[in-house]
Amino acid sequence: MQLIPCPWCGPREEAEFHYGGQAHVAYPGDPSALSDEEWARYVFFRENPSGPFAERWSHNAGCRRWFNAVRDTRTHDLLAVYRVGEPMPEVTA
Amino acid sequence: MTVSPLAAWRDRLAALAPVLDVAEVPFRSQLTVRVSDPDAIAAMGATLGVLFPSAACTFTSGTGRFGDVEVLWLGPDEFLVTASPGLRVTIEEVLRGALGTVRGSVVDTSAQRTTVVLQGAQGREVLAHGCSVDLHPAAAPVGTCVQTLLARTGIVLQVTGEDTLTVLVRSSFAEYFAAWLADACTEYLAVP
Amino acid sequence: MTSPPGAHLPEHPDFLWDNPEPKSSYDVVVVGGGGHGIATAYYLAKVHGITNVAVLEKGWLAGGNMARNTTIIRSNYLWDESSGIYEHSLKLWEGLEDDLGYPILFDQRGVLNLAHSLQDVRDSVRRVNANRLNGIDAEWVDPAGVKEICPIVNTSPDVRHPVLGATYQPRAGIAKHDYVAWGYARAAHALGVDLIQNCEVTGLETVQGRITAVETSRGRIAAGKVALCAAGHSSVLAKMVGLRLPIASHPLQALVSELLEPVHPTVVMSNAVHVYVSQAHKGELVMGAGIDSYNGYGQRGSFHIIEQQMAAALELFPVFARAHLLRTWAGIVDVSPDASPIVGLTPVGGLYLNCGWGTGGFKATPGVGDCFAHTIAHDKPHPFNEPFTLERFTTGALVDEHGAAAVAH
Amino acid sequence: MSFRTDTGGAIDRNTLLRFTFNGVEHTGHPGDTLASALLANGVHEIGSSVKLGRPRGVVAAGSEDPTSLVQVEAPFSEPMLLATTVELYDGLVARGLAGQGKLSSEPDPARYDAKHEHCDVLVVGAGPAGLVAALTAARSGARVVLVDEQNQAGGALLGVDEYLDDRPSAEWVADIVAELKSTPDVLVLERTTAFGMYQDGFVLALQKRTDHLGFAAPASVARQRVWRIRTRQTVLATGAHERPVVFADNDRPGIMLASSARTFLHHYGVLPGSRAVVFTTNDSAYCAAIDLAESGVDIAVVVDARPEAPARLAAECAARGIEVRAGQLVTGTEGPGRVTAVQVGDDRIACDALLVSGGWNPVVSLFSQARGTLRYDAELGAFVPGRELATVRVAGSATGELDLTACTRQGRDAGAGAAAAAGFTSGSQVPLPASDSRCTARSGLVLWRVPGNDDASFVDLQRDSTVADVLRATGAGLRSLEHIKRYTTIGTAHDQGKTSGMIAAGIVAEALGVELSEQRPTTFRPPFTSVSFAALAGRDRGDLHDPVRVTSIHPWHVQHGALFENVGQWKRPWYYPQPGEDLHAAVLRECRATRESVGMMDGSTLGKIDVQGRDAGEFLDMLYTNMMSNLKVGKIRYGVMCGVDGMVIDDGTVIRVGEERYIVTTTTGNAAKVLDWMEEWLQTEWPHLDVHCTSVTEHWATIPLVGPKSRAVLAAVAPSLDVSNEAFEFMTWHDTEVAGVPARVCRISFSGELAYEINVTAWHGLAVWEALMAAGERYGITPYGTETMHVLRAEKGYPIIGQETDATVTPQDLGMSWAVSKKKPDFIGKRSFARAENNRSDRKQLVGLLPVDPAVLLPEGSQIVETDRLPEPPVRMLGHVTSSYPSAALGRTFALALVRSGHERIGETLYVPVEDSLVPVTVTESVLYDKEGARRDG
Repeated sequence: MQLIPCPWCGPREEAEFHYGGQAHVAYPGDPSALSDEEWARYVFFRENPSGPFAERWSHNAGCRRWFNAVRDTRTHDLLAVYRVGEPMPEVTA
Repeated sequence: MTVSPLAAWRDRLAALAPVLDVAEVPFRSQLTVRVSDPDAIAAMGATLGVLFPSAACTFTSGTGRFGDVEVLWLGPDEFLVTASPGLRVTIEEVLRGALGTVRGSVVDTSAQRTTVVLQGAQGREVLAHGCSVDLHPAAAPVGTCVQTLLARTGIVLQVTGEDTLTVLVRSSFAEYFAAWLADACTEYLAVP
Repeated sequence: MTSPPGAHLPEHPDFLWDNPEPKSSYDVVVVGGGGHGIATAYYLAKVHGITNVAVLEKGWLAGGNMARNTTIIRSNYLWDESSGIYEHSLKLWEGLEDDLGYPILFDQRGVLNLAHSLQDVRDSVRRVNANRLNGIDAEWVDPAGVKEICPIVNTSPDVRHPVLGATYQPRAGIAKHDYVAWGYARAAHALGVDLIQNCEVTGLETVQGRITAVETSRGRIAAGKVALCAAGHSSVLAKMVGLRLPIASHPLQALVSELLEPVHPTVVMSNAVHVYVSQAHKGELVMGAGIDSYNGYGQRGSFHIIEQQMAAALELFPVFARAHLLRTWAGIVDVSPDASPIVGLTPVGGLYLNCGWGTGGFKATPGVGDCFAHTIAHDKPHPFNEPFTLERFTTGALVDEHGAAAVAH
Repeated sequence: MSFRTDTGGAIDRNTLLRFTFNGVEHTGHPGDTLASALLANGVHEIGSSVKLGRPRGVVAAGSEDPTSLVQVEAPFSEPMLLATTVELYDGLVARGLAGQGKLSSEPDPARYDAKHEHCDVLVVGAGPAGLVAALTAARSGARVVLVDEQNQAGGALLGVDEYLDDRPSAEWVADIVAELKSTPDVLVLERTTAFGMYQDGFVLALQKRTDHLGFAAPASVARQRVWRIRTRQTVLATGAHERPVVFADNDRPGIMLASSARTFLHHYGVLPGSRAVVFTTNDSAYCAAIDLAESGVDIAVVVDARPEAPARLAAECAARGIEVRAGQLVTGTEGPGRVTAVQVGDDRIACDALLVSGGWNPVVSLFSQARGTLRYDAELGAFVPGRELATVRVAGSATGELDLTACTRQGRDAGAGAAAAAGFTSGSQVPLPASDSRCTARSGLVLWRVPGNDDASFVDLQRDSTVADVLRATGAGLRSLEHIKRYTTIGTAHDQGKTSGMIAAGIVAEALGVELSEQRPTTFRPPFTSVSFAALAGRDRGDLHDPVRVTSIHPWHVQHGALFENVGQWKRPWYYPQPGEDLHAAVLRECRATRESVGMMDGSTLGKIDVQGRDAGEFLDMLYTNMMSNLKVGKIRYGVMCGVDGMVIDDGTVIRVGEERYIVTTTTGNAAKVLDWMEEWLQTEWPHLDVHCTSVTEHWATIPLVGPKSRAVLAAVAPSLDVSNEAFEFMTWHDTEVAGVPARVCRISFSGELAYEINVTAWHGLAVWEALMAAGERYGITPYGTETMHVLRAEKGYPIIGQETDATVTPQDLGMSWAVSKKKPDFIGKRSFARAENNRSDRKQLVGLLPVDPAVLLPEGSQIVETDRLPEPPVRMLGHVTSSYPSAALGRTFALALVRSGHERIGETLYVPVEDSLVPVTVTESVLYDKEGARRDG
């Protein structure tokens, strides 16, 4: 079980968190201007790397805040956490 | 006329003494406040006679025109103001006034959660059976306030005294919480 | 003392396969030496006469999900598209032992899918009716019927999530996964397929939109066609040709107990309480847990998932209280947005894709092996995998099997 | 004959314990394990092997033993325990197993629990290295947890009679344990096995708390506890397991690891036999030979596989008249059961015990689970920890170090290092003890097997897997240890290959002609030793399995005989049967009463979310398919929510409380999901929006009051409220007092009838409910449950999310295009409506179905076909029945269904296969009752 450092509450058990998949996938400015392919990309297609992955977590059972994390999907090591709106920090896996 | 979520549990909770003195403190006034503007936070605090907590996972308390009031940190822009029963309408108005036109919200959530006070030297031990947060006095000193899980329910846990813990639990989960607590005390009752 | 039932599994044969050096070129290179990859190679050779085939495996043959699943085989999926390919697979399972000449221990002991809420019951009845009209054996059984089929299930109405009934597929069952994989591997090898282990694909070479070779940890291998059968690693491979896939790789955990005298005659699955369990041939209880929520390639999950699963299992099977957890492990499942696979052609000429099976991969092994081989040989989808295109995510023609596969398998 | 020594051992000789094994009564002492007590009684045959049925005995003294599998029968039946780890108690009943146990059919009465523990330094293993590590860390002021699987600390010291600093090692151990136990914030857990090591310092340990008490175990004390330990630093002092050497017929009872025989002697006062042969590849077994000889065992010979025996130890043997043969091997044994003789070269040597040492395997399981890499140590013939991890240190013989002082030095360094890494400066130094040990295990010969009859040379004694099996596997073309493990099943049994795994790897490497350093060992998987399912389930069973959520009115429902439906975690009244009524009868009555007079239900479980802020309207416009920002204060609107894929995910009402404030309701099952959904969008996509959402689900009790007489009932309890149709219009709300309690009353209807929804704080819910019951008595007010609610809404064609929808249904499919805004530039899901698939004419659409025979009730979940005869499968299906009820209002049965091109098929006859028949049905609009909406205003 991972110990996830909530940017506000500090490290808490994974069971308190909700996973939100890839981070930095912005809702399109004007969906109606997108082709079906482009829209499908937004709806269904996500990065799925083996290695560092910028992803979203919500501290559901705690402060209920969403935040971003870079986690190595091979080791599950959390390399960085950062708040929504902040740029993804440089990390070394 | 009014019934609190754990009214039917009063005797069963009382029977957990001497391990823990457990009692529901019903009908507390509780207001959920969402605000991040420092001036508005200061104004709200001034109105209540209590400084809002500035540190995450803590609560503050103070006494003012509404008597003893506590402000619990629930999130970076979220607080729970708790006070004696009967004040929820007034406090809501006063807080709304203090908030003014600043971005934020005040919601009466008094009946959303009920309050249970656990008193006794073994309180932290008993909760450690279901709570993954470190409750060691060094890690969770008096003044700590965490939202976390206890077994299969969410709770707000306040460390209100050296040997006193206050748990706020959603009303619909209150009976589960009480049942869990009573069960957790079984062994402590049997083996003093 | 006599030896207990299940003590004797059939011996593996004295010879399985060679370990050849890769040739410089093959007609078809199958990337991924799991069950799907090996089965695909076997059907390419056997059905289509394409024998100049290599299966490249970065680790040891069939050591990924094939070695890690809970071996449940069934075809009682909701939608026509799914029941088509899974039922095709089940029919192949029924003849597979003879086909491969290998004792795969396919045991049609039936599968119960329990319903615990009124909506579960509606959904289950709906699926049973759809199955029957699709020619799949399926029954709705009431709690008494559940008890009759599997006496150790707690069907008391007083439990937290009482059993309100179940769907039952008698032809479903379990098989022995290593035996299946090795049966396919031995047969493929005998037909001339090269099984190449410790050979990791590091690049896919294309010329003018057509695949020409694979780069590997053991050098470049030219290929007329390349078929990806890499389950959880599909995204990483597809990215080598700039192809993005709508799949996420998640840990999926499973566990076994020690060997126990037979108590559990069938397979029981419960989506609502996140349990599926059978008792394998040697007597061990085999259980699967829910999928861990996060992406992960680490072949390990979080232990609280297993603790929750145990609590649920004991509610259903009180007699398991003093069984012991002997071993836990995790696989990497490739989950698609509609819990259905992606099998077919890609925008790259000569490159074929088979992924997104999530928790359904093992039971699909013969079916998808056959259909994928057909797709590769004819450069055209087999009718059974035609609905499972990558394009469906653009058109919206999803095959949403979450109801059938959300947790379970 | 007794094999108990006259003195020694950590047993209480003054107390006799009676126990029964395989039907025979024996005695033992407190401090015994079942294994030591059996050996003391001369019982070596414990069970038999799983495949071949060969007798199996005791090979090792601890949890690594591969063979002594027993079923405990009393006090409670438990399968597959090792006799070496079952502590003896009075009245124990057990039997030997043939590799397979039996589950009790009786419910397990024991309690189990779990506890979270946090520490700076966790030390696993209370042997010499672990004790020093723990004490060093404790003296630094760190929070320390020390776990050890045995019932007392000491580890390997328990199995020897050595002196540390010129006093018995037990005293040295006791002093350290005493200091640890008296140090604040130090927790010493005996009988506690760390069985799993996970991410971020998460270690799971199983404590056996009352097993050793047998019948005296108090029922109120959890029998076993799972400790969920979160530590910053870990010291693994997990020790080493002795490994055997494989030779022909090496599986007989009486063949035991040399160090285990020594443990049985020193810890339990038990001799392994009368006359023993010792077979070793290293020095350590000499001490077993000497100690046993001094305790009266006739040591027939020490067979040392090395070309030369160690001079000093050989001399010590000679002094005791023990023959030592160097450069020789044990090549076979004789039976029939327990060993009676061994073959050494050409000599047959009679004996009743054969003590074997093939060297030592560091216990690296937890280190490997923590993702530590392993390295092959050729001198030791074993995999040892490679590079240290940032938070995991290894000390003592778990590193491959076998000298005691060196092990304790490692312990001290590891303890200090771990404490320092956790931020603590070291306290006073723990002195390292000097040992008088004569035997070290270094300078051994690595020997996996003695050539001989491969078919009877057992590598895995529990799986009956032999050298021949290994060679057959390599001959079959297998190269990977993982394949060979699966081919031979070596290492897959109860012991998970603790003593056999390394040997199997060695034999494979020899067979393939490769270096072991090139082989990857098979993965060590949790748990280290087996853990009962019940221990893992802990207290999350029975009433505590899954929280039951109840409303404030729940006690009333219970009192009035409601049957309940589980909806998520909620218990909702399903229906309120009166004597003699079944579901249908009760629901027909509840429906009729409601449509004809007045009914009410507990709607408190509906999700309620307070949405506030300047941009609340804009926000809700994005979440709902229809427009919410133009809703007037005081008004209510029904809304539908879709996912980005355009499929319906929830619905409910939106009421506008103020210019900047709305309250939205969700379905019961989706309350948390919808709030999460809102927060996700607000926080991650639109943080600029001035909106805050707060759950008020449980703050409010909600009571729909439904039926033509609802107005009269409401008027009676809300005297200050003008309930006239003009003053209180449909889809508006008013704040008032109901039964003297502040209330918000909404005029909404999910039944087509005149209806009000009364909201009061949950504290008042029960009182207001009772007041409504009283006020409605003259109208025969009838409480109804979810089933009646479902029927009433179905008669009006209103869908239930999750029943009419299944994540493939759009608002248009539900006939709700009216609720999909054409004006709004965007809302979540809108773009998906433009996809090809959404615009097919043959989408499945919600319609009503009327069975041609009005008495026929279609089973929910039935499929729908086009023809009155079924063709061969696969049959084309047009859709399915989502809801189906007998209707009091319609005087017949009816159903709702999703049907391909359903809206175009109205009036058509379709067929529903039910059992073996095809039931003809007429497709209708989904609204079947009061199509004109005449009843809405009462």
